[in-house]
Amino acid sequence: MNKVMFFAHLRDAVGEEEVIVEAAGKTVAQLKVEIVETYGLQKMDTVMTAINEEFAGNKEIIQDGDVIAFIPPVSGG
Amino acid sequence: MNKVMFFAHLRDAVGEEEVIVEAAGKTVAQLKVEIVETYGLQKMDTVMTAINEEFAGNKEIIQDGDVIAFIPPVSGG
Amino acid sequence: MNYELSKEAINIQSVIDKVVERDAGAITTFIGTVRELTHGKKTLYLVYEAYEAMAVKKLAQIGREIEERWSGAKVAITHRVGRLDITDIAVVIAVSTPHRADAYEANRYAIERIKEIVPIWKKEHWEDGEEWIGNQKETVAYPKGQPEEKDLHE
Amino acid sequence: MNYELSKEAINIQSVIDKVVERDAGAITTFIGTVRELTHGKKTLYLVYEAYEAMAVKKLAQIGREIEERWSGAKVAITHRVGRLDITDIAVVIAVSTPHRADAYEANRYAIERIKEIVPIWKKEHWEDGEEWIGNQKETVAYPKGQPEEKDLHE
Repeated sequence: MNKVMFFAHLRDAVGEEEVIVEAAGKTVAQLKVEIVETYGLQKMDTVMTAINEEFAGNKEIIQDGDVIAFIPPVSGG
Repeated sequence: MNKVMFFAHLRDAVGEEEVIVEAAGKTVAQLKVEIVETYGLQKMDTVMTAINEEFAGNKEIIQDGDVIAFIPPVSGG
Repeated sequence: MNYELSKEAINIQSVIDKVVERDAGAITTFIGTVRELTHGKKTLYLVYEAYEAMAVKKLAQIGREIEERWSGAKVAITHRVGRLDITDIAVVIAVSTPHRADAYEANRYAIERIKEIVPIWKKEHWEDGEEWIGNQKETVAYPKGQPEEKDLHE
Repeated sequence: MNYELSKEAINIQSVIDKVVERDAGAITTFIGTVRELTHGKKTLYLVYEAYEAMAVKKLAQIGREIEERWSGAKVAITHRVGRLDITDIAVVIAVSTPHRADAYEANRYAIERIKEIVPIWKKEHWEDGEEWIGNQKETVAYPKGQPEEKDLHE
């Protein structure tokens, strides 16, 4: 099982702070497609991904237990 | 009459914080030569001059009542 | 504790105190405050939200990058989260270095990196609405779903 | 009172407070502290001396130069005089600007100008002696007895 976290406008669009999904073996890109379809999002091209609090590329394969966070363009500072 | 002020190592070399001289009509350069001779200083090439708290060039002519300050290379900050 | 998020007002002096060094002659700080007008639009207040655990890690990564790049540098960063009013302090970055040119450059590097890789978001509230602000640097997005390679690893 | 000499310890926050603006999003500070080691030599303490009236004028001149060059900038500078121990603060420069790049550049400009035109001198005291420090910028001297033309007039 994997926890998937959403932030900022992405959380507003999804309507959830986090969800639990079964993503082991999938790539980040595959999970993104699923999320876009499930929640009717427009696209996630500008959204970065973190696995276990480190940035991860679209090709990275998710392991069981990994915590996934989708990170819209940041605006701190 | 003119007040002439010395600072930092120049004051140590001269042995006075300030002296009163008659410098009206002289250029800054002429006054420097006199000071070097009077106090046995090596040279004043690196020393800036202020007249009435504003920097002044060697060619500037001193007026009666002007306050002259000799300003060695600064080291604030 | 040199890298923190704070729900309370940031005390500038306490951030500076973390980087004071007997052999550092120069300390720069950057203090980001909430501005009333942006592109002529009047902000009422802001809310900052963070992915807290990762944000602290990324602030620490920026500190390490600076210490590698500018010899002898020490860094402390505190970023506010929650609601902020006009002129409130959003972020304080303190950098000490032996020589002053480095203190400016390293500090500038820190704020630019915060705007690239630290998961903190700002929601602006105006009289007629509110919006999450993103892509402040107005660069292109991340077509590969990630920042550049250098950002991936600590 | 944005340009001051101080015989007492400088309160950083009070210098920053002078430049806080509702429309300025960025404040930089430069804090110059007394370093223990310079070129491997151990400083015990320093004494700063100033031509006080002129020094305050020249600090104000630097502020005006910055406000002309960087639109919307606000500047405050306090320089300490008298005896300072290791890690004591010698100078605090605070600059606020609407945009952050300017706040770094304008602040850097201020410290460089202080080292050129403000009549303040530092005497270093070591275990084996003392010396007035000058020509920190290691530029050539002033063969004409003055800084460059631009420095002459406010």
